[in-house]
Amino acid sequence: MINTLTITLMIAGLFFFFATTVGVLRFPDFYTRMHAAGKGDTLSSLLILVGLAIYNLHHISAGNILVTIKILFILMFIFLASPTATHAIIDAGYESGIKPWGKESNREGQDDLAD
Amino acid sequence: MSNFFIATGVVLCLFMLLALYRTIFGPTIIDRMMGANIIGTKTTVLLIIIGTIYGRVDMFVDIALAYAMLNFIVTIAASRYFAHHKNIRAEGYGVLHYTPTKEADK
Amino acid sequence: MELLLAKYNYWIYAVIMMIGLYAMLAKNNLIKKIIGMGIFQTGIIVFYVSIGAKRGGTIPIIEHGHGAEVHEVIKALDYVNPLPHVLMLTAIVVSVGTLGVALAIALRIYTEYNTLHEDEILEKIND
Amino acid sequence: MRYLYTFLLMFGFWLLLSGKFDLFHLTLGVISSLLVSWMSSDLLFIDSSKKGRLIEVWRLILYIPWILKEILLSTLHVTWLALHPAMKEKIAPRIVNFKTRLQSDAARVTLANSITLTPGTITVRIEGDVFTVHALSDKVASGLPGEMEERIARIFTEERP
Amino acid sequence: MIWQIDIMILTLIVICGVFAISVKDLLGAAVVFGAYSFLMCLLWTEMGAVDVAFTEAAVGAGVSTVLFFAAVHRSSRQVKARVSGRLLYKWLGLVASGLMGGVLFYASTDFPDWADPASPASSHLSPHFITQTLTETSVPNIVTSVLADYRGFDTMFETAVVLTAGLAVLIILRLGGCRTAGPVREKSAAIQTAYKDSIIRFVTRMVVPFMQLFALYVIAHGHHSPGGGFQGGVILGASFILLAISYDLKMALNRINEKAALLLANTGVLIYAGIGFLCMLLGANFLDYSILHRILPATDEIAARSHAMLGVEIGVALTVMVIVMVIYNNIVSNGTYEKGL
Repeated sequence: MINTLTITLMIAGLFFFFATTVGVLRFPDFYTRMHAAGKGDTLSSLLILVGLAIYNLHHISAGNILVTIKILFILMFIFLASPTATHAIIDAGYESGIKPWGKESNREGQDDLAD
Repeated sequence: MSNFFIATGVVLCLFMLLALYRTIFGPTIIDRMMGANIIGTKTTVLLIIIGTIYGRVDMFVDIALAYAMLNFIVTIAASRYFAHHKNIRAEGYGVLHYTPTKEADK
Repeated sequence: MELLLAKYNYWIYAVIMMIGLYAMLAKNNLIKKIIGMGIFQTGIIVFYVSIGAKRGGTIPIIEHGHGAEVHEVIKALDYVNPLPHVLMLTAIVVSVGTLGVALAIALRIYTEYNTLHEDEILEKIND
Repeated sequence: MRYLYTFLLMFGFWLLLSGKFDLFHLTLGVISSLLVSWMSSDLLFIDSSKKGRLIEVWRLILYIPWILKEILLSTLHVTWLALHPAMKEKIAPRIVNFKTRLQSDAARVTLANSITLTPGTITVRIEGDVFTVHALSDKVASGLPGEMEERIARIFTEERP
Repeated sequence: MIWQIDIMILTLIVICGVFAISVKDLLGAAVVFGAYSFLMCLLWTEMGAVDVAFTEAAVGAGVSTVLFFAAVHRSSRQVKARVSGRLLYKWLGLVASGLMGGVLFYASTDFPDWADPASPASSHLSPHFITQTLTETSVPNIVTSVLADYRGFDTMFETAVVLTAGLAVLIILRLGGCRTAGPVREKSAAIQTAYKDSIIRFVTRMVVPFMQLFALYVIAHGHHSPGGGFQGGVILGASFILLAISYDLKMALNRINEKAALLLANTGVLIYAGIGFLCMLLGANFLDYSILHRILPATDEIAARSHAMLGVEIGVALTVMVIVMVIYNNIVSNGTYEKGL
């Protein structure tokens, strides 16, 4: 029972990680890529870590419950830090004056940034 | 069950390889930072998975927590760099190029 | 496959050290040289930690072990070798010290010569 | 007063982390919590006068399930976009500005992080009262700030203007 | 050891290493080097070296990347494309690294197989440490007991090396005239609300106390779980660095100014050496902690060793914390303490 739940959660997490990575590779500019990176990562970490936390409750004891709480604490930290990091990076990009990619605007100023 | 965790770990490593493409080939420095950030999140998860494979997660959660904290610091530091330089291109010496004062040399 | 498994770590540490040495010798930029130094250091650490690995060994923290009342027999084969870990742990912390000193020297050179490139620095010294 | 609050919070956190309840480790915990509350109690609680913080925290916990649901929707949306073959036709990225009525820092940060976590929107910056948000498509851009601001205003008991 | 993950990560590491030195943008190179450190941390965990992984997570992934950013911030970011006169160096580098690599590859045929339990390194000294640590010191974490007790002499001088590195950074950056404006004594840098980037500052304020408590926990529980003085010290220092990054340098300096910092660093080494000399005073060898049961209340010889190790770790943590801060503060402001990242 616990094993099935863990496997389901982790496979779902892996799927979202996959989508994140594909999104990061495919989206046209870094604003949109950040949408993929910021969101998929948070949810898939959540799924995988919750799966592991549940698996950890296989043998219920005081120590294991504490470890589960610690894993949940890591999750909380990720939920606080990950949007902030996303915001910080995208603010840096906005600060440097790069226009977001759009349908009407042509893509000048994007390609010549390669170093 | 252990085999499943190992398979998960290997798959996560493959995803890292894809994210590494962004880290290495950019095109902008922001993309690199994003790639590094993704690798960092995956590492946090992978640390706990390795702990589960060893069967001693209680020893690995501390590392993952420290890891998440320091990953955050790195991202903030990088973004502050741009708050000062306002330039994501590598050419030129940056806008706020630091010039040494004459009295500093004496 | 067996050969690959048995020697892969040693090959990779050699490759990492080659990368580091090449960067330290051939790169023009001082910060690149410092990155090469960091890579060289990690190559050595890979070697040491690989030596400490043990098939079937768990992490070097004794399970259920608190207080002297634990009388179960501890077998050395059950735990990986802790000695390389100790040596490398201090080495990593010292490496942040050396990194700091190296970056400080690079900054000092930058204040003096206004460049981080070796050829320009050499030119300015010879002038 | 804020020293006491910080100390209690830190000691609770220590108990969670430590998991060893013998006298020796508890003493170490008390010493560490005292040290931290001496070093940085001015960081956690700036306005120590404010009442009702516990209620805010409780309502914030009640807010979590809703935001989790939103995150799930958001990720499904972005996943669908990322895997769509004609992705570039589907997205219409744009930058949206809107004014907020939230006053306190905590409320604003909660709003900003919630926006970042939900469908197709990322908070770029806060300047004065104005949020700058990058939105992935027109659909999500039109719905800002919407229900989320309502909920957060309720958590932090901010009156309507 | 988990060989599947081992092979994957080693391959990733080589890719990362090659590109870290070939990216034509110093900031980008620093970011790639940061990713390289992330992978290293995974490699250590996978081989069971949890303490090394912890140190790498704190030092490699966190502090050294920030140091690179600081240095690039103070100097320039550009890498010159190609210089004609450097061809000689290129060939020299290729030949030298090729030679070294050839020798190392040749030597690798003589090494025992990876993860062989009967390899010479694992069969002489370490079985004693593994089997005796509980009965002799009552410390379950073997790495801590070897670090602070069996090889305590070594660790003391490592700490001294770290202190020396911090002082060297001070001397190098201040060389040739005093460019400091003296210790900063402004009270204006108290925390205010309503800054421009209030999100980062708010989150920083929430995170830093927990980070500091976590660091103290790591120091105190180094006996039972991975961690100890080095790791905890680095995380403590990193928490002050986070303050200095998201507010400004003066804010961090108001909390611990330079004079207090250096005093603390020296105190750290003194605590370590002092415990050693205390053992000598009581008639035992230098750093032979078991004699301390005479002055510590309610301890026998074994518990005395365990408690003395904690004292030693605290000394190490003080030094490392301060030195990490001093190195960051000086590099980011080029020795002037004026304006940070």
